[in-house]
Amino acid sequence: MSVYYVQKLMYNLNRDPDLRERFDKDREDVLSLYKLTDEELEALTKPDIGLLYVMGVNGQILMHYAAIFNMPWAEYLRVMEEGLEKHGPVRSGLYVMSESNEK
Amino acid sequence: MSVYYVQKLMYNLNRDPDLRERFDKDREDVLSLYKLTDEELEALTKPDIGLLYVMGVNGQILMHYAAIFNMPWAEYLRVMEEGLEKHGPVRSGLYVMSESNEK
Amino acid sequence: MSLVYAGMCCHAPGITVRPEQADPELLAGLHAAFDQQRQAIEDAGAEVLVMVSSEHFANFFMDNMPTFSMGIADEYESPIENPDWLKVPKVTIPGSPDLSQRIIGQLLETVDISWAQEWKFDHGLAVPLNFLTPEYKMPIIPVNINCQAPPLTPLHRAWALGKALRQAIDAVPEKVALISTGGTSHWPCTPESGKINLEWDKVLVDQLIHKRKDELLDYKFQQTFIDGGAGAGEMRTSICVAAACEETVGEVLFFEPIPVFATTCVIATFFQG
Amino acid sequence: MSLVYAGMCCHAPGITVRPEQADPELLAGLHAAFDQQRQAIEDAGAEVLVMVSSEHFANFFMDNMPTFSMGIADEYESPIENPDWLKVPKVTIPGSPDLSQRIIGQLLETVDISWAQEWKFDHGLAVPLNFLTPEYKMPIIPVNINCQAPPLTPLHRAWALGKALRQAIDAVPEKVALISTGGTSHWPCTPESGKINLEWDKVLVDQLIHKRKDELLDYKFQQTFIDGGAGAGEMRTSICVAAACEETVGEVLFFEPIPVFATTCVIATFFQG
Ligand SMILES: [Fe+3]
Ligand SMILES: [Fe+3]
Repeated sequence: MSVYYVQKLMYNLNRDPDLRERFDKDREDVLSLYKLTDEELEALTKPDIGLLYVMGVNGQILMHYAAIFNMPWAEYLRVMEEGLEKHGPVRSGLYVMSESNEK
Repeated sequence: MSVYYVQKLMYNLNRDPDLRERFDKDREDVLSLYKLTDEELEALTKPDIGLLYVMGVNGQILMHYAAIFNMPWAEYLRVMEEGLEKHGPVRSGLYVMSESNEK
Repeated sequence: MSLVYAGMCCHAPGITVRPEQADPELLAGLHAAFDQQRQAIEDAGAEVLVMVSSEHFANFFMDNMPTFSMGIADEYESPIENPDWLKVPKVTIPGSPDLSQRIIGQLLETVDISWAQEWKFDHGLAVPLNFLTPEYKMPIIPVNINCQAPPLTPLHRAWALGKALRQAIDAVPEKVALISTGGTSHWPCTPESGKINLEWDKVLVDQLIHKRKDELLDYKFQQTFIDGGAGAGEMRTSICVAAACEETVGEVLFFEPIPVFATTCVIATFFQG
Repeated sequence: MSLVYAGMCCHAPGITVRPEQADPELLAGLHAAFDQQRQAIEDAGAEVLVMVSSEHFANFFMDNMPTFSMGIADEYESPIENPDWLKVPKVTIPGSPDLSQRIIGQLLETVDISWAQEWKFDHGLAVPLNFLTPEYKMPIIPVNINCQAPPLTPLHRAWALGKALRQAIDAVPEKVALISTGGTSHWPCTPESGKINLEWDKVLVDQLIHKRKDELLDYKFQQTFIDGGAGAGEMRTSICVAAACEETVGEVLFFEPIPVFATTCVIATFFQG
């Protein structure tokens, strides 16, 4: 299922302090543990929060990933808007129904 | 709940090849990750399969732990009997209801 | 009869993260209402608090997503979020495993609830408990309804859980309080974050207070999402608790949109034993 | 009508682990019956196989124990056990995520099933699939009922799941086969391992074949444990599939105690579309 392992990674990072520490030390090493497409891997590595939003990552999970990179809240909201402009409407998940997606 | 983390450890060892490898290299290190009583820790370290059975570990989980130590099936069945003789009837879980427990 | 209090409350993380940014008068009112609810729970003699929440992918994920779940642990860690960010203390909260087991045994007759020996409370529980049980001594039993990951729990099954909870709670000798958290309109963690649909919230809370079952169970998934945002899915928690005390008309203790908390903040009594 | 075949089969790991220790005639009979069931599924034109099993703490644990669960993954790894020990090949088995989603959407109307995007098949699925879909090309949808960790799923709810499955399956265009695995008497991984209660097994299978609902739902937890061992809890899977085709009388294809497999091995047809 689309972006399943992207979200699984974020879920695990949020729950597992050891994994989080390992991620902080060597991001690529942790990312290699998950089945990811090239686009997913790139978006996670950068990180491109806007693209991850467009891919369909749930905000309740994505927010925590943004927080790992100390992204301020206002910036988090801004890059989602940018993601929509640059990459087009949300592709999967809940937010394909949202109004901002139809703009 | 009784023996919850004992069973959690066994469940994780069965599912997670990385943890299993780490366990094979340094058993104490892995055991230190779980909330265990002294008796649980000792039974797991030895391992005392009979005592673990008496404590209430489910056989469907315990069997896999015994297999890690290459315990033959006949031996596995024998040490459970021994555990009952030495440590008394099963203390918690499903098997408190079993007939052999009432002997 | 051992249900002694039932109600709903809000759980927006902003309530503890950035209270200083809210209108001081509104904030004082919200705090006073939380305190009123805390007092009501204590005055009712509640020995255990069953909290029906919608957790936000803190414990449950799509690898094993429960439609309903109840905690059976001796104790629970709280919060899973960074306590310095959420500005609530890192605590270990007592559970009530024996009571959980007895309630689950009863619930399973009609609802197919999952059960969990581990549970890290997220802001959905940690924020309200910060006000309702500030000493963290009251045993808590967490209940979860899938309000986040589609297919969401159908509304009529949330209602069925509420009915089953009431029957189970009334069959135990303990005095039990039952609180739902969340469910007014909000668009959390999305570009629309901060939007509030006040009229929609008014109608929903009125239906909840008056336990208008037919209206509550008539909300449609997509329209609710459009009108109330992804956060409105959390209405399931309050529909569940409303069902548990359908026979009584409740009372709104607080109802105010607080934009910096990105939602309408609501505290309401559904049942007073 | 899109249910095209329903039945039950055994899943004891001994069947693949130590076949050479069994009476050759009994083994040949068991293999022939498995093959007969495989042929019946194929002849019925089944496009998907829904397998109702009781997994053995391979995927689900007391940290989040589902009463019911259904897989929604694209594909599944099998087996979780060491394939050299279980003597079945390590394979990736196709799922049917879109069909899973449609079935779950329907099931949720009456049963509160959990759903899972990941699932590693244990011997409960891997052993029967080795015979029923030896090429591993047929898409599988795994279903689990909690038969292992008390409080177990109540029998009448296993029945309710069966009814809901039938309704959901009959509402989709795909041709679907439905198989339960396990449930005769056995005492797995305990000092009593190897015990078989043949008379008890006979009665149970007869009740299942004739879909005697009242008798099937009258088994008591403790007495079942005493008469049939911890493994008898798995009767829930066959009660579920029997409920899905209550209207038809089934047929026993194989019924023999095989002591070295530590259980009575059963293959039966419940429904032939
Ligand atoms: Fe929420
Ligand atoms: Fe089994």
